[in-house]
Order: sequence, then C-alpha cells, then structure tokens
Amino acid sequence: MQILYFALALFLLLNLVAGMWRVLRGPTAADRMLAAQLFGTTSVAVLLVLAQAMNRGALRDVALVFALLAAVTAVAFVRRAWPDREAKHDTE
Amino acid sequence: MTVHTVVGRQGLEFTPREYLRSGCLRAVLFALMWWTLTDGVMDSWLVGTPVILFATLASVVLLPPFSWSLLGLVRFVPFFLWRSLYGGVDVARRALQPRLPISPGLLDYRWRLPPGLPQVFMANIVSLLPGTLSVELGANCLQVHVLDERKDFLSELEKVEQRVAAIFGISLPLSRGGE
Amino acid sequence: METVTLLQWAFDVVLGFSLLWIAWLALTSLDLFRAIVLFIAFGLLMALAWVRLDAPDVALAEAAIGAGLTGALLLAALARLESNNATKPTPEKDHQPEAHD
Amino acid sequence: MTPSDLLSAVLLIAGAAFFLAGTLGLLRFPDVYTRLHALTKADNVGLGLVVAGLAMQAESLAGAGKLLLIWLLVLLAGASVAHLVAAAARQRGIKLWRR
Repeated sequence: MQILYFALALFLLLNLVAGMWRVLRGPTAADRMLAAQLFGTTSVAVLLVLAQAMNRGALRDVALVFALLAAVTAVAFVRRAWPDREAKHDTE
Repeated sequence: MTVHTVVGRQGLEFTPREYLRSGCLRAVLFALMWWTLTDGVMDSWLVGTPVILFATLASVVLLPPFSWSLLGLVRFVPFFLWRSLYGGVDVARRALQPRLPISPGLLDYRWRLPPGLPQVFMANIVSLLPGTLSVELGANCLQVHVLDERKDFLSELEKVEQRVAAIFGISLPLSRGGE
Repeated sequence: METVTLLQWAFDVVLGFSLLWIAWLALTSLDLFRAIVLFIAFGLLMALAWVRLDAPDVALAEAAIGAGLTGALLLAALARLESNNATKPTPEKDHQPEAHD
Repeated sequence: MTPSDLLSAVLLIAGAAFFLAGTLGLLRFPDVYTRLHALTKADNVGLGLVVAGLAMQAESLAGAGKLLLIWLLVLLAGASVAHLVAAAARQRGIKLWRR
C-alpha cells in the first residue's frame, strides 16, 4: 500500500509539472490562471495521499487550506487583474 | 415530482418559528462540520460552541431560510454522483482520443426556476455535468457552453432543472410545450 | 521497503528541480502576469516541499500566505499598475525593463 | 492485501487516471471554454475517486468526513471558478473555437 501511495504522489506531481506547459504557453491570461487552478486541485490530491502515506493527519488541514485559497486567487484574478489586455496576449 | 412541500414561497416573509427551525438545523450542521474538522477531539468544543453559534447567526442573517425538501435532496445525490462521474469519463474520453472529437457551441436555456438560490445552484451543477459549462447567468436565460453541440442537451438540462426544483420544493411546468 | 525509499527519493528530486525551474522562470519572465502565476505555482510546490520536510505547520503558512494572500495581492497590484499605465501617457516600455532586473 | 485494500487501490488508480485526462485536456483542448470543461469535470471526478479510496482507509468516521468535506469544498470552488472564468472570458470577447 505504501508503494502505491508514493507512486501515486509522484505520478500526480509529474502531472502537475506537465501543466506548467500551459502556464508558459498561455495564450490568454485565463489559460495561465486555469493552469494554476489545476495546480491547486492536483496538490490537494497529492497532500491527501501523502497524509495517508506519511501518517500525518495534519496534512489534511493543509489540503483544506489549499482548496480554499485556490478559489481566492481565482476570484481575485477574475475581479481585479483581468482588464482588456487580451489583444497583447493573443499575438504571442 | 410529488415532493413539493409549499409552492411559491420565494419573496414571502418567514415567521420567527421558521427562523428558529432553520437556525437549529444549521447549528446541527455546523456542529457536525466542527466535529469532522477537529477529528472529534473533546477539548475543541470549548472554542467550537461559540464558533458554531456565531456561524449560525451569520448564516441566518446572510441567507434567510428557504423551503427545501429532504426527499428531493436524497434523490438528487445519487443522480448527481452518477452524472458527474459520467461527465468525467466523457471529457476524459475526448481528451485521450488523438482526433479530439469535440465541436463546441453555445446555447441559451430559458429558466423555469425562480431567480436566486435555485438558479445559482443549477448554474453550478450544470458545470459539473457531462458536456455542459454554464457561461452566463442571465435574467431569463442561462447561457451554456457545450462540448459537443450535436447532442441533445435541452432534455438533459430539463431533467437537471426538475431535480433541482425538487430539492427546493418548487413545482415546474412539466413540459414547455409550444413556446 | 526498498521501492518506497526509491519512490520517495524520486518524488523529492522532481519536487526540488521543479521548484528551481519555476523560480528561474518566474524571475526571468518578461510578462508580469505570467510571473505572478508562476509565483503562485511556486508557492504551492514550496508548501509541498515543507510537507516533505515534515513541517506541516510551515506548509500551512506557506500555502495561506505565500500562494494565497500574496498571489491575490500581486494580482491586485498588477491591475493597479496597468490601469496607471493606461491612463498616463507614459511610454509602454516603462514596465518592460523592470521585469527582468 | 485485504479486499477493501484492493478496492481502495483500484479507486486511487482510477482517480489518478482522471487527473491525467484533466491535464491532457488542459494541454490539448483548443480554447479557454473547452479547457474549463476538462479541468472542472475530470479533476473533480479524479479527486472524488482519490477521496473515496482514501476514506476507505481512514481510521475514524471523522477522518472520512473531513475527506468528504474537502472534496465538497473543491467541488464548490471548482464549479464557481469555472463559471466566473467562463463569464469573464465571454465578457472580454474571447471567441469560441469552432471546428
């Protein structure tokens, strides 16, 4: 079981790193933000798996905070930091 | 649907009795939440009790009681779990195929649900169901982005709307007939 | 037991190198918005690193302050910066060089 | 390995597969809207399966409840964020990709 947990955590981490490609490529600001959202969900899963594997219940609380804060940044992005700058980004 | 408790509650004033009832229910819910968050440690209730009371107060002020039906909710859960699992499988299948079989489109769905909580709830649910993503929550339409516009989404959305209406104890006109 | 240590080791190596990689990308990014998203990603991975170092309390603080609050603040700051740039007739290149030094 | 261990392992691996599909969707789909589809649905199902697999191993009822709570929170946040981003993208005139 232990092997499965760590293999799973490694797999999810690699998944997350693959998502970096979208952050780098864009093309719109929203696409980059979506990748950050993917990071949030995936790291919640990594944390929950690690909590079981390392036998640390406290990690579940960290996962809870991750889940909350991913939403906070996304809302901050939509409300504040996304003016009409797409013209610039689309031409990348 | 046979579960509507009281029809057309929205906009009506609620009696203090109803406030008390929903306040108690929410307090129990918050207590349950506290218990899970603290892994059932006994000492934590010293902090927990005031927190629960405050949370209940805040929730009653911010979200006045609304009519809902337990039966509708209980029936909704398996439906939602099944459909969202199907949604995941559907989108995974499309993402994994080399040909990328999608043909996106937008469609407007005319609301039958009353505005407020039921509409917001439905807009959120729609995003988790197969092939649909709610884009704009308008006054009389919900704009939905679909992954494959060749499918029949209207009947699917109507089914979802029925289920959501059942949770809130609202009766909808059964079919839209000739509009 | 052997496989478990190997997997742990692999996890830590991937985590460490991606941290360095993301930090480098964030520092050298010319696009400020991209740099912020990279910073948020860095915060999330850093929290995972704290977890692997067996410090869940620091991970909690890193996630809440590093990735969450600072990310939101930086996004708001960027919005302010751009609206200033848009209203004032200052030249466009004003904020480009700043990004990489 | 007990049968319940086996079932939870199957659930965990299935969850990981959905995460892979979500990432692939994010990388391969052509525009913001379709990427949102992949992200919200596949990742939420993936996390749901991982949570189900882990909940079977949880020591206490409260532990399983906390996992469920985390999943519900992610579900709610994911759905609302998807809607917000889609609405904002539409307002800013980002065009739909059409075949």
